[in-house]
Amino acid sequence: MSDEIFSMLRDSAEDFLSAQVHNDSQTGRIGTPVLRDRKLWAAIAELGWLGVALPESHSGMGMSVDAAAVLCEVFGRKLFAEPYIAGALMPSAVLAESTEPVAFELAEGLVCGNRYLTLAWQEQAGEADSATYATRWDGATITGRKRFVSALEDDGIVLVAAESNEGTVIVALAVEAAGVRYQRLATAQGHYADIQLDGAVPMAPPLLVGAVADAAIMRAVAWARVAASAQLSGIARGCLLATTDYVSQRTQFNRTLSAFQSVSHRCADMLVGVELSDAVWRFAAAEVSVAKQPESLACVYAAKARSGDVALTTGRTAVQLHGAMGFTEECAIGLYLRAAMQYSSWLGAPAAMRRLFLARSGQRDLLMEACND
Amino acid sequence: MSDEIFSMLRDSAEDFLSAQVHNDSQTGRIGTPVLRDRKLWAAIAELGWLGVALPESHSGMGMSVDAAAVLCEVFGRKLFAEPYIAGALMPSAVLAESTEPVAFELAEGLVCGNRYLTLAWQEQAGEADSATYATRWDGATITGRKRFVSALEDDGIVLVAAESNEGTVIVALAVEAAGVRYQRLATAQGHYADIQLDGAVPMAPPLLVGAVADAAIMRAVAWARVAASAQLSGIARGCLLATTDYVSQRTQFNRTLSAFQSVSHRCADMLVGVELSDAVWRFAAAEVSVAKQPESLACVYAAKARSGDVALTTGRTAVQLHGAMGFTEECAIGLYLRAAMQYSSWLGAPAAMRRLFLARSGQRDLLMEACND
Amino acid sequence: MTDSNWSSRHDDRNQLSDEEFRQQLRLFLQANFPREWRQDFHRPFRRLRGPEQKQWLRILNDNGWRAPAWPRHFGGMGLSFRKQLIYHEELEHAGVARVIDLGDSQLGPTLILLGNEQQQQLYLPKILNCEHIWCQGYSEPNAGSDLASLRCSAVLQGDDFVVNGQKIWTTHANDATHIFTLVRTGKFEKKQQGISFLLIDLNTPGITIRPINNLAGEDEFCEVFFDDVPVPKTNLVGEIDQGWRVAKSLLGYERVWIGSPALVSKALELSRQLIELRELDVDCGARDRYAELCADLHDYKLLYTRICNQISDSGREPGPEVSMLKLYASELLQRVTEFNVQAAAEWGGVVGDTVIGDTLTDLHWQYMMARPVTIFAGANEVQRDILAKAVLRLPT
Amino acid sequence: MTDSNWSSRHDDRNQLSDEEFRQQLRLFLQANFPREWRQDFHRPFRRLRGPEQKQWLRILNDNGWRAPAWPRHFGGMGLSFRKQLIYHEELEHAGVARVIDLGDSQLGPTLILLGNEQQQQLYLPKILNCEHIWCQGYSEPNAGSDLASLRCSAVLQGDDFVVNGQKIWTTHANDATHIFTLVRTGKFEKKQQGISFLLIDLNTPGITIRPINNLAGEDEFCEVFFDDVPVPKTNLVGEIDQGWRVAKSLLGYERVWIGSPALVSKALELSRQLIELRELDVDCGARDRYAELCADLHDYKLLYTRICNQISDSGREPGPEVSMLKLYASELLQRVTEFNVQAAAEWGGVVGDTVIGDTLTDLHWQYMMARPVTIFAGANEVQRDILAKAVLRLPT
Repeated sequence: MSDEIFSMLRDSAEDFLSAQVHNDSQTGRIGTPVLRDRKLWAAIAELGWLGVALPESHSGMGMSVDAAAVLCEVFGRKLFAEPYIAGALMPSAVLAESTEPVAFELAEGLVCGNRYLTLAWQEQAGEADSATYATRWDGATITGRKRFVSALEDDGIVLVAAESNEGTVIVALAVEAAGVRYQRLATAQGHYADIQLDGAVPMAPPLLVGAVADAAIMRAVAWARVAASAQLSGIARGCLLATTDYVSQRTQFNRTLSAFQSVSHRCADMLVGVELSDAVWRFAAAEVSVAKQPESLACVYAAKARSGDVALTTGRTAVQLHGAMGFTEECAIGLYLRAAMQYSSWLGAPAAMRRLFLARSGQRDLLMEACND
Repeated sequence: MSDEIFSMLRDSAEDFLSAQVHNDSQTGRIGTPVLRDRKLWAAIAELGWLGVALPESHSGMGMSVDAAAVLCEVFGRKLFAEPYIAGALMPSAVLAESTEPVAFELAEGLVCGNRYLTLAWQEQAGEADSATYATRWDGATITGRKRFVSALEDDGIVLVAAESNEGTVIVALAVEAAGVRYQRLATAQGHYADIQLDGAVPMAPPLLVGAVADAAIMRAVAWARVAASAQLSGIARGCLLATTDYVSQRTQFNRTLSAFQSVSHRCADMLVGVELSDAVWRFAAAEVSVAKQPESLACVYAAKARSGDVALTTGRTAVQLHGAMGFTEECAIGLYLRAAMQYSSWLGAPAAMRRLFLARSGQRDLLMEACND
Repeated sequence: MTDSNWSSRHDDRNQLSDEEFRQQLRLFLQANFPREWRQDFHRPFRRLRGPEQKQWLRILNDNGWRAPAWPRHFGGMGLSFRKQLIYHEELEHAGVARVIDLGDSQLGPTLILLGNEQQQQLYLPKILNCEHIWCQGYSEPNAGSDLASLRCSAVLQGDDFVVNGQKIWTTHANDATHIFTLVRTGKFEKKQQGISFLLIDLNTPGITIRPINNLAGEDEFCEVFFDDVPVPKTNLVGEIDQGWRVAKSLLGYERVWIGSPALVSKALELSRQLIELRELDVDCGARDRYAELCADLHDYKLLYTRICNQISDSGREPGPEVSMLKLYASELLQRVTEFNVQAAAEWGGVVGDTVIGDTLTDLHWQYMMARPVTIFAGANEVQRDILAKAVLRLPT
Repeated sequence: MTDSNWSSRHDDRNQLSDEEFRQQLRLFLQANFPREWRQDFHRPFRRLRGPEQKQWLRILNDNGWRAPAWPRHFGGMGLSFRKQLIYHEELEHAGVARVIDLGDSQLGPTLILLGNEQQQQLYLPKILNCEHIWCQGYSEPNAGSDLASLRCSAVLQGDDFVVNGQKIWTTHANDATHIFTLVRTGKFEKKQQGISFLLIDLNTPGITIRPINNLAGEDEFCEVFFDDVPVPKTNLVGEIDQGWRVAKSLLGYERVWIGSPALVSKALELSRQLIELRELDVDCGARDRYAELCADLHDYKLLYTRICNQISDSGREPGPEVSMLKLYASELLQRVTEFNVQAAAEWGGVVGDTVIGDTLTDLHWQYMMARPVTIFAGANEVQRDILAKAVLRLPT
């Protein structure tokens, strides 16, 4: 993907979001699960963003996850709250692999913004990488429990991964179908749904069956991790910018706050963190967009770990440097921290990601092989 | 033990060491194992310090490890390099339990400063707490390997722990005896000896046999940990004092170094570390001196972990705050860091100590039991 | 002060041995503190407010357990500092929810030390019986850590001061009946001078209170606006223009109480619960991180106890070394709450209540409630400056 | 500059593709770099000195692999910045011991940029053939991070400058034949002015060199004393009193090279070896700490590459953002060496050589050698100031 197209995407996202996003709408929502803002969702459908990662055969723009990640970085900076990754990118990774009629139909609906999709694969906390499911598909109905599902709308469609006699299947299920119950927990910008399926009947035969279904889910998770890394990196950068603005203006003890090394040096450390985070997600996005098995790439896990850590650290430091003001709900700075909590925990917290990073990197890559020859 | 006696001990140690210790003698020794300075060793024997922890029945002063720890704290601050813990305190813990004639004879020699003792129990790195030994006592001779033995003199005596048919035994062995070979590795202020025993014949029948031998070794290790914690705490405090002196005098960019928060705030953090370290070793010393099974006390491991961490951190920060000067061998500040490396690694590094702390604390102690009632 | 109203209604518990005292209080709390107000995994740092706070303080008052630090002839318990420590330990131990009772902890001691007899007789009994609830008006939008820059003014006109200006971060002003303030009454070269300590009835016309929601979703902080508010000049405590010293005398004690290890204990109790719920006992990496926090608390408790004992033994006011307590306890609390969020994996992203296993918790709440502790009562940056200057004596 | 002496003796390797270039260099190093000088677990940051350094630099020179950044018509390789990166990567990859070759890396580029033709003809060839070995005389006892405070003076008397004063932290002065210095030639309001860049032959009478042992046991730093040392005025580089700009122009590149991830890679290789030797693979706690360091290096390499590529693509000199590189790489290096000492348990207390399993190592050496990287080339405190001021544009 050329840098020029990325620049255009970024610029248009910045323009659009600067006009659209108002932080006020995110304050005072503590404990309240948030759904899509359908006007905003329609607007970004209009801009073509929802189909970025779908092939043209599936009504998409035929770009890849790296383009989506460019958007997500801007989303992070601007605190854009729509569930783009869970509600567009992850379903895209699944639909793109299916040639069932319903897949084309859903893809079109996804791109147009009139079908609200999400992917439900995870069943236990900390197990986003588990490829085995207690949820069962018996050939006609589906039964089990899915957790930490984002972007679930009451009139939406959930793509559910389940075990069957032919291995993993992915089926498309209307949320309104009989046998579907759910509860939502609030996150900073959305929710985690806990879904109980009890003999629910899907819209059509499975979209994917067997190894191809497993591969699609692993790809969806890897894509989502890279995009979430970009978003976290954007969150951290937006947070740093807001903080440097603040400490450049606020005065205490007759000096600008930034004149104190206890402030300026922490800003410098935040900068280093943000730049590290930025370097690693961009690299991972480029690698993942051309990889057959993106889940095997160590850089994906490194990106998720780094960006999660950096966004949290930056958010906390920023709250501290804003003083008492930083602790108020009216000050946007806390929204960055809260968003960081959401995206750093979803899809794997930093320590867990570093373990997978180490496992995937085979360690040797990191070391120099000079001593062998 | 009364605070007054401790004050007297501390004052006399400060007076004596201020006159005796010259840091110059510790520079330029890299890679050279150091033995006792026999003049200094005789001098502290004269002061009665070597027998502090021995009962009066064994020619000692009948005090306990808390008195020894008070001395060790001063040793740390003053960079006193004699192997007091390994060469006096640990052998005391063993000899005190033995009523064999040789034990009284050795205790007297230890106290007078004309017998150079040490304890050899550990066989593997990181296993100072292992109570099983590959070294064998067959009733007449001893065979095996001991590692990380400090305070070993060529004409000294080593108390060796070994397995026998009656369980653990401790025998006294002349270093000059046939079948004893050893190599020394340099540490900051002394050495680690690696001892090979091949059918060596001890001076007398075992000092201790069975459970009482195991208990004596565990007590010796616990005592040594507390004393080493005190010494590390002293090292850290001495290092902090030298650093605050330096940064109060040195000028850069037309300001005293301490006027920069990047300097002063780190000094504040060092202070907090030193005071934590001080609080925990003093508590542990008091507890251990009255405990039957000091190795069961969580505070012993907490003290060793904290003091090791703090001494290392303080040493590193101090080197940094001394600038280029801090990196020279002529500047005493590096000696604190090096001493911290020795005493933090000997008897268990901080991370390992924290694991034992957690295991010993049974966790519940740390939590409040309010929810149970 | 020999008026019979002021005589003590209860036994002098300061005469008890430490152990007896501890036992009596423990039994009292078991019998009297409502179970539903206990701190728990859902609200490990629970605070009582409004009517609940009043109800509980009155129970304490009726049973002679109120105002531990006040002398007995003012209606307090007259406890030694060591017994005050035990008092706080036992409240923590029993999981008693905290109260922000500034009448007891701040205004009372100030009036006892520096108020006149009239002020003492007027205000102290009403603090004890909760007729008056006090809040503190110190900080202003441009006078936070740099408190001496405050500008809210009081100008004497006849028998009244007329107060104009704004206070901010006034905790629970929306529950209070009165506010004690620092106001500017004069301009001097040293900005710490010209500040006075003034008592204000919140019912006076011209006062507006606006609550501010915080990141944890609570409206505990308020802005208080003063628009030509008349305050009788008899409400001045201490000398005019000397209010800085009045306020400063209490700062050391405030840092000692903020330095209490109680909140950390509560947060770490939640850590342990999360480790069990998520079966992380077998995860040596998580255990190492937990062990570090446990060791930090263990060691800190020893330091805290030692410094408190030194204050107690010396009979002097807390010195600058108590900044260590505020500093370390607040940062450790944050580290523990961060561990909890990480240990909870995806649940760490939930904003609000969640049930893990069968345990109701709110990880976002504990995380956010731990944020301001490094800011309030002197930001930690200021505490480090104090340690460098006043303890280590580093030149600036 | 068309003199045939200056013509290139070797092929223009800048014309090769990156991959061909890499392969050629790799083969050359395999064939020519003496195995016994490789960096290893004993000396992961090994440096060559004295005769060994000369021998190796001459091998490079004879084969056209010397002075990668110099233009070809000055006898260098004329490599693009990108190929210079590959050059350094391959040396690191092959475990080639580092050399402190300030003639190549610092004086050469300075003379090429700002020296006159006579200076270029006199000095550059002798740098290449190692007839001259240069050291750098910038720091003084009271001018470290605050370099512009330097006081070593040069006063023009007839055709000579007469130099008096002291330099310190002059690396390998005891191996060198010449020193390039910053000296004070004038007093101005701005202390950066009045500094000149002067070349001095160390054989001149009046010069005393005293090596200083460092914490790792090496005598690489020296003090250099100047007592009425005459220096021909033709040895002045650039304008008089304008030496600060001469020196400054190279600082950015210095920070890029100091920021190289190579040392961290070497230290982390030792970590891995220690983990294997001590069988810590199964210790999840140790593995978590190791994983963090590995991820730090992984991510840092990406940042380093990106910033280097930006410099390369833009063709501009490195900006203040390279302070990030120096800062992060140096602190990461320290963290890795600290991990190694901890992972070695009791062996971490050994000062000097030790054999663990069958591996010869020296944990104290690697730990101590990692200390000064946060101090030299601008202490990290100064780097943070630079980032705050020049990158984040924070007002002071």
